[in-house]
Amino acid sequence: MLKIQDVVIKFGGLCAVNEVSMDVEPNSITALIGPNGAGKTTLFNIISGVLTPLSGDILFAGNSIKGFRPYMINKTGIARTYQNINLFSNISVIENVMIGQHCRRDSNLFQTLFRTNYQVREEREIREKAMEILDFLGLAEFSDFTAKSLSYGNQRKLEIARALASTPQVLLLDEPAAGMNTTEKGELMDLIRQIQDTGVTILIVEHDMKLVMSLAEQVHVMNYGRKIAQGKPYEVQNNKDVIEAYLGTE
Amino acid sequence: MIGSIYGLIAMGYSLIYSASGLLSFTQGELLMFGAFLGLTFYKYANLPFVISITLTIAIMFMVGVFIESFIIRKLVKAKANLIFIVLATIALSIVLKNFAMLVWGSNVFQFPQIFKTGFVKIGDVNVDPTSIMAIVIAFIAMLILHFFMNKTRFGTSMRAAAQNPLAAKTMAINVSRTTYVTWGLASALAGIAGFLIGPVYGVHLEMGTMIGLKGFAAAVIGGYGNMYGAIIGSFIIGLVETFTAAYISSIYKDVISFLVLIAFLILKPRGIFNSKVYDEE
Amino acid sequence: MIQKKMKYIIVTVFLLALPLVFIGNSYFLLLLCTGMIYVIAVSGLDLLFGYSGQISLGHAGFFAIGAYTSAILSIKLGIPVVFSMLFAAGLATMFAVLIALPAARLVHHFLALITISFGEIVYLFVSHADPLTNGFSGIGFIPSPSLGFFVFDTNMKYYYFLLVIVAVLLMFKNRIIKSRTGRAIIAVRENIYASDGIGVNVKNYKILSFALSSFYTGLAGALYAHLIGFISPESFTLNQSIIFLTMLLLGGMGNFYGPIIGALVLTLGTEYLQVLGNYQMLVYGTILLLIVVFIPSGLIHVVNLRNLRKILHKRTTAEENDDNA
Amino acid sequence: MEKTTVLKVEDLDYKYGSIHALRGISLEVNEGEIVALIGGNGAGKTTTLRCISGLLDAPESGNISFYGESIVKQKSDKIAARGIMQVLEGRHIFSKLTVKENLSLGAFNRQADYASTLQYVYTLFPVLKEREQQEGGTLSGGEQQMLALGRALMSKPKLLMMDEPSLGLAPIIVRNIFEMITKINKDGTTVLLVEQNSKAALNIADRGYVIESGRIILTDTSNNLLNNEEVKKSYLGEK
Repeated sequence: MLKIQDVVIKFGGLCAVNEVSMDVEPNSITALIGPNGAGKTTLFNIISGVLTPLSGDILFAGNSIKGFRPYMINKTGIARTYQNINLFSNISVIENVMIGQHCRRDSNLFQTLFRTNYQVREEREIREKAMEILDFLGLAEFSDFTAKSLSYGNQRKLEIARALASTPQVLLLDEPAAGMNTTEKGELMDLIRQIQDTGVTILIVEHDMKLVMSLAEQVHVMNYGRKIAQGKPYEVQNNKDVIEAYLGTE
Repeated sequence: MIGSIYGLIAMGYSLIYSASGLLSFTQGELLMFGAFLGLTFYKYANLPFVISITLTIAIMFMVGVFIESFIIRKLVKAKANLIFIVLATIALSIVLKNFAMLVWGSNVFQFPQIFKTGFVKIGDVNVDPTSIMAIVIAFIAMLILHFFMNKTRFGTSMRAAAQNPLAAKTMAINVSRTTYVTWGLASALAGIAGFLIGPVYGVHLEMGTMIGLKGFAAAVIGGYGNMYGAIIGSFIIGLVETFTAAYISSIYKDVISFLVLIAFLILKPRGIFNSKVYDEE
Repeated sequence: MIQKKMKYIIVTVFLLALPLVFIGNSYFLLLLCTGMIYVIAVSGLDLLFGYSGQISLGHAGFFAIGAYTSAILSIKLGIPVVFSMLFAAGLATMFAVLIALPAARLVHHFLALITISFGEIVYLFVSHADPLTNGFSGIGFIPSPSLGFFVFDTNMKYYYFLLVIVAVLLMFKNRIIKSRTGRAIIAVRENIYASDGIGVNVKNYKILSFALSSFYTGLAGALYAHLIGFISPESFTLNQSIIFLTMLLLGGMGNFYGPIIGALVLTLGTEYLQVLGNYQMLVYGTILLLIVVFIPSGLIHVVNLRNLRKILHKRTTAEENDDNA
Repeated sequence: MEKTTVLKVEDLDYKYGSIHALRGISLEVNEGEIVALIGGNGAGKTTTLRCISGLLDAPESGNISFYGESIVKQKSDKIAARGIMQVLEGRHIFSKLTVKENLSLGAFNRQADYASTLQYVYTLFPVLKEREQQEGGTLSGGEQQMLALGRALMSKPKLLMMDEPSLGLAPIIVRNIFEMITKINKDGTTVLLVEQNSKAALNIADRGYVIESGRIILTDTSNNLLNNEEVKKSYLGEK
């Protein structure tokens, strides 16, 4: 589904991501773990087009998406959430999700100015679909609240809702459980599984080991911009390098 | 001559920018204000030159401190959008200009001659001694500022606070104090510039607007937020203008300066040195 | 729904009847017309600053391009005024795109600066390009617009002419805002990274809002030229750009009613403050400063219309959000 | 012997707008101790430290006292001047200033024994002396962390607070930094350490607090925490 090949990126001499490769299988949940500063978010930024790698390639469904701007990447079918929440905070929850559908709709300025039937119908569809997604995530009751008035946990959910609105094939989740308590984390895990059930491939960066180990089918471990291990959760947990670099040594 | 005046203004912009990441549109009007203050002290109160300029500097410093403490800080505290702060400085410049009109009227004032002789001969060229004095004083002001910023403890703490206010706070540095001192200094620089340019070009309400914008252009060309770049940028703008006036037409010297500014903003927005200009970074 | 319709009818009747009260008071009608032209110009600025979050301190430039182009075309080439106006607005739009292409990437204060420079260049151009613009003496005897044989040559007729244009333009503005396009523009204002990440081509929408905005302001400029019949450079200085901004901020930006309130209040208000004479700009400056520091969201939020309406109509929150989007 | 309490945090509540970041944090640091505060990303560790050092607005409720005196509404520069020095997450050195200027700013409010303190810092981190005239930004990550630590020590703090000192550093350098923290502690500085690398932190700490969703959920001696099943599972990655 998503194939990362020997990707390299440098920030002022420092190699933030160094020849990292990984495969993400269709409809799987794949986790990316590693200590802070290991290059996980940087890799996310590369996949989603915020950064362009110096060398290497990123293939999505067999086609290179290297050098695409983020909005193009979104259109090809990859959506993401952000570690430090990036919502449209002064507008309503439902409008956030409506904007999420931007790349899947096509009414233009003239249809808008003259409110053609097409535009009116599209507008209704956008609203209905946004409501459906909010329902799915349990945010329907907040649809008219401003995004910034939501609780932290709900803001994270809204990020997911907005990403889902673009009907992605691959969903990148950057630390979705950060700042959540145990109950909220449990709900989040269920939610991620449900999203997978709709046929979406999920790549997740997360620090919470419990969540990663119980959700992920495949785990990749990064340290120092390099990939140091990959495998099934239990394989990774018993990997010497991983214990040394991340999980902690005796 | 005009280059060194732009230099003083441009340094003011750079100081404020590096300390607060803000653009103050008041520099030009502060220059005008300084010129009027100087005029009042020197011509009407008949104070000696040195005392007049010192008083002007002192008052302008206070004006800068006042602006920071009562307007800018309020907005920053309220987490106002950057653009509102920019707007506030624009509003302030309008208020300053019209306040000056209220006090001094809208006539053009002649600054009395400071030197007895009309001209000094350097080689074959006649040079106005006032201009020479302006350049010398501007130069001295820049040197003092350089020394203050680099060699004194308070100057170092100002640079530190400008670079990384968070870290500076953990160092027992009173960041709000370094910030208002910065605004004070920027305002004082504009005041000196006004005082120096007054005797050469006359003192009037509109004198600051163009100089302010061009000083800003100079700061941009030099790399916004870089004091030394600002000085170089000023001389570039000064030269461009002099040449345009001499070879093309003095009407278009302002147009050309703006075109140079726009060209720089578009083609080389980081200036000769470096600074952040894009929205998406 | 019925109440909503009633409201529209009442407002329409009021607006249609308003000039009848002032028959004979041509000056007041002129003022009202000027106010409406400002409503258009400021609504345009609102599309840019209020909705897409990009500042412009050069809107007097677009206003000038609109005014001069239409005046020159109608006088020198004899093009019918309605067409010269549209052409003028189109030219203003073109300039806006040219500016926005490189400038839309710049951060706020640099954008402020580049738009100031643009405004100043336009001002300097119209002041000095004598063969075309007649320099500081200005252009006079600008013809009134006409439709067929009907000429809008009195302030009363012009008022109705403007009323239709304002209504159409405001309706368009409202439609844009409540559409996919409008939401993308708002997204750009709210969060550039997230917009880009969710499929909004940030640069295109920034340019689009510049274009839309200057179309409004350019058209307002043309309407102004043909209303007053005389234009000279001094109406198009940086001060004019600041007046637009003050109106927008006073009324409240990113809001349907904000520009209307701001433009009308300031036009009528400052006219009655004529006694201030030279100190008019001092008043503007002070107002702007006070708004920015104390009520950055503008009058509209002080006289919170939403709350008022909630009490009057008990409408659902959903509709309110709709109105405020 | 009764230990002196250096820092006492009681029932601290903090909100960033609508986000309730801290919900009643209480903790104590006694003289001479190393205390570790551990927890996942977003749990509230950094917020706690910044509340103590006055970098944030005043908290909703709760009290912070330093040697018995409340410091809860004081400004950051006053708090730093009292002797609470914080090494920020991500180091935050002044990258355009030289190493020496950086260090001298650490001693901004005390000049008396400047020379001897500088000597002490240079003996701890000889590499800083070598790089004295270099700009801070040109140092490597590990050197920057040393500079940040050295800069904090220049003020001879009574309480040193470190936020994620191991962030983005190679294991060998982390070990080095942690050894230095132990040494500084032996030389008489009390330390409050915030870490995600829970194991490394608990290994050098006397006591630890575990924070989750803005609450302290567990506190004990380091040894007990290291052997606690729940902690092992959630934070040490063991089964």
